[in-house]
Amino acid sequence: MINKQINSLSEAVADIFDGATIMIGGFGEAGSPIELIHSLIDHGAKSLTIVSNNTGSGHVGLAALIENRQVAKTICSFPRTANSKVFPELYNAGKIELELVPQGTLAERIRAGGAGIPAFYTSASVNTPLAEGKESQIFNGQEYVLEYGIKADFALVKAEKADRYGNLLYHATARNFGPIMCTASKIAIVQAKKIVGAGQIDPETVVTPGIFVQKVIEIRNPADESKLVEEELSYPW
Amino acid sequence: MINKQINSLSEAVADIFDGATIMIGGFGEAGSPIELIHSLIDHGAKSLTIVSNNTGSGHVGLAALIENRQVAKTICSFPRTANSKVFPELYNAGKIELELVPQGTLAERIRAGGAGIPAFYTSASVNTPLAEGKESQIFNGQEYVLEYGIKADFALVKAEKADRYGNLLYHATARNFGPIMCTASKIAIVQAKKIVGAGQIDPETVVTPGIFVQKVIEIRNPADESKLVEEELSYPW
Amino acid sequence: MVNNDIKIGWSRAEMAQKVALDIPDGSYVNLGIGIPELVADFVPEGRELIYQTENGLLGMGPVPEEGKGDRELVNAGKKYITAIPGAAYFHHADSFTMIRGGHIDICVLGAMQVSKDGDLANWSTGAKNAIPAVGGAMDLVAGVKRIFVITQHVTKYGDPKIVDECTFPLTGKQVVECIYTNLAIIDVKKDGLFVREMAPNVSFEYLMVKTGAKLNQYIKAKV
Amino acid sequence: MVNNDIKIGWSRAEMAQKVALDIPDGSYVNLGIGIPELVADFVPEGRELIYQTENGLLGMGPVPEEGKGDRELVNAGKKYITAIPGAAYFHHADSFTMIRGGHIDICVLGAMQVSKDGDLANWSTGAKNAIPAVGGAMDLVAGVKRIFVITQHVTKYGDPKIVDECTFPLTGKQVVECIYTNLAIIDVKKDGLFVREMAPNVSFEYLMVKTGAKLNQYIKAKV
Repeated sequence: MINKQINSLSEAVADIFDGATIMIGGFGEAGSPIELIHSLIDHGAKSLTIVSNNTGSGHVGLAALIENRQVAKTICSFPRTANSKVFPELYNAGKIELELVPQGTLAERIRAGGAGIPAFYTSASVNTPLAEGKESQIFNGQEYVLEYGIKADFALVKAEKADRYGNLLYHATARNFGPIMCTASKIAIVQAKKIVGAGQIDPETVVTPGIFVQKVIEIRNPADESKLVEEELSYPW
Repeated sequence: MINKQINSLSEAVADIFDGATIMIGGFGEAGSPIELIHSLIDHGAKSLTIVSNNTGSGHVGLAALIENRQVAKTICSFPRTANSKVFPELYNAGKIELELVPQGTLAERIRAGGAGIPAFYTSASVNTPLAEGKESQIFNGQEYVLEYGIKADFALVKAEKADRYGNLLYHATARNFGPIMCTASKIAIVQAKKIVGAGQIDPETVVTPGIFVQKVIEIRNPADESKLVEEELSYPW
Repeated sequence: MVNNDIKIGWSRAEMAQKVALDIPDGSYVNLGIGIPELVADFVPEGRELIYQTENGLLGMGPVPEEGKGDRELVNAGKKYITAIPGAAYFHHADSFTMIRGGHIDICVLGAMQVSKDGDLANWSTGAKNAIPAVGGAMDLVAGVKRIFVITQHVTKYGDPKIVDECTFPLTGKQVVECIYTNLAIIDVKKDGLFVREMAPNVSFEYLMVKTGAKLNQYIKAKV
Repeated sequence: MVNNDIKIGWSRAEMAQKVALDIPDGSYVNLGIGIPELVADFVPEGRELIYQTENGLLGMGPVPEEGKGDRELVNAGKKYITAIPGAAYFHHADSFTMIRGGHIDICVLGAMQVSKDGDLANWSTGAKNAIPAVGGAMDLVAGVKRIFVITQHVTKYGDPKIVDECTFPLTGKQVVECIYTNLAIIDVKKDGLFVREMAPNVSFEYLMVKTGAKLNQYIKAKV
């Protein structure tokens, strides 16, 4: 029987190795798999490349992972948020690398990675500093830059519901990067608020088909990142 | 008020012009918008380029459109089916052009057209006759061919449910090319079995967001193509 | 010169209202972070617009009541929002299919600088120790059919934001169609910047002083 | 030589069963049209496999009862199917994300020819007035991790299908990992074709006669 459910957070991230590339879902806190990130902090893997839209807030979740010096490089579109101090400090000190990618290009690069597309052309960033050094080509009289698919060793993703096959449903705008990150990573590790029986997710409504997911863990009451930030908590606590 | 619902089949296809490129959904009869196709036959637009996975069966639907000599060129992956005689005859007589595209490449080219990606690389067809004359490039030691996005003037698509915004749900494997064709065409014309009130489709389950759809028409009891073929009916009847 | 004691120009709300008036019924609209967000408050009677937020929602509704926000239902600025009946959620690649694929009719963005050719700079001052952050701005200006800019006419230091050539790193080249400032509405045309409307008590001369690029008049302005 | 009166080789069902035995538990599998479809009937006890059909379903179930088919729930061969509890529907681009992206573990395909290097020809004889039709075969061989071929050992005219070089147009180059025929199971290795198993009453010499490429033995076959 196929059963992708695992029961401990430490087991969920156990295989993550030093130097791994990890995609982490979320747009700000919406969709950020905070329990999995904290488990990765406990686990301690180092020299990671993190692909995520932001760099976290306060001293919890993604920001805490960076603060714990486990991240060598981030690939993201917006490494600034209202309460983000960790990343800016390390970046200005030259202690963390940044590959800045326009948000839509980031999404498409991840989608391409998952879809076996090594490279594609886009008009985003043409004539800007972010296009410097990139191959470009004219199609129909318009210039486009060549962008490369991104693949990862692991993805950490937050979902609303999962079943033993790894089929996923999301909640509202927490969906964001989750579905494409599952496709682009060898091992997609998902924390779901509820794991339901096979057949309890209508096949017409599945957002991430199970083939893209390798591990699911039920986290019924995920922490509220904003609250933790307001309370000025730091992980590890 | 935004209301994309129209009430007559003739109005649905009224704007289709001679020489237009039209994407037609369906994988065999599953998802084939037979009433819209028949309306296009009544309408009579000529010299069309049709993008569709197949070329129809018997003498109804897509086969009838071809038989009626409205189609100059087809872009498809599998122009042969058990009961398809119309296309082979015209093709062998040199009276219809064929651009043969691997099915996944066809899907991705349509998706690219809709997503503003002018071109992308894929490994499908490398070292085969279908890669001849195509630009290719090596990524990570493997060869890929450059394929171009496809856009269309119109799409004819069959859905299960729609609302006035054009949000769509599909049924089972009738979904196939519908969602991507809606994205890649200027005017996506959809026949839905039921048009429901705005808000009656759960936003978490929408398959085609309304932005990709321009016209919807309710066709409660679409014809059963297989039955028409068995009965050896021809359109126009 | 204009007397500095009288009210000059439009408020942010008035600027947003001017933008709203120019958005046709039935448009699909993406609103940038900041002043652009205000545009949603001024939809003229009888029009229905659909707002897209690039983090995965088509059919963004009004801000929820205080205390009723859902941490996972936010806009691009990470503020609480709601979804209208008839909304749709989707993932980021599908969201930018809408944007990059030319399906969004209008995007209203803030600006640091706009050039006489419609070049837009709104993501980085290029300062050495600023953290570069681009978000979806480059994708939006490259993909959306019409780009409107809403911005104060000058910086908080009084420097013009409408300039001959942007000195800040570009977001996109020749992308802006119209600039809505607190002082004027300016169309970006092939043959230059044309002032379509001036705010109360703003003269064309005053406007020229506050602008770093040549301005043209459609018709002779009343001085 | 073998006596022609006794049964030689495997039936189609036996061939399919041999393939099924080589598919690991938990695999995601795409089955081509024709003989490959039979593989689903022989899943060994205790294994759970998930079948993908490229026209938009993961979790394809058994053929429905006669008369209970749904015209819009079909497989790649356009035959009626069912969906298992835990299935998912998706559109064609997402389907080929699974295929092209390397997410399908095994694809079982029919063949017109397979070469000693694992080149596969299964879409066109290259004949002048044949209608070319490729379907998803090229995408499958380019994207799926492991390609198994299931085919009669020779054509209906008695010509070998396993050959030095394919004479028909290729579907893909160096893509086949293993060939299951009515006479033998043959692994495609870097250093040639290796016979892993022979059907009842098939000798290595007989097999060589029926094959258009050099065959190797892992160990000396019993004659």
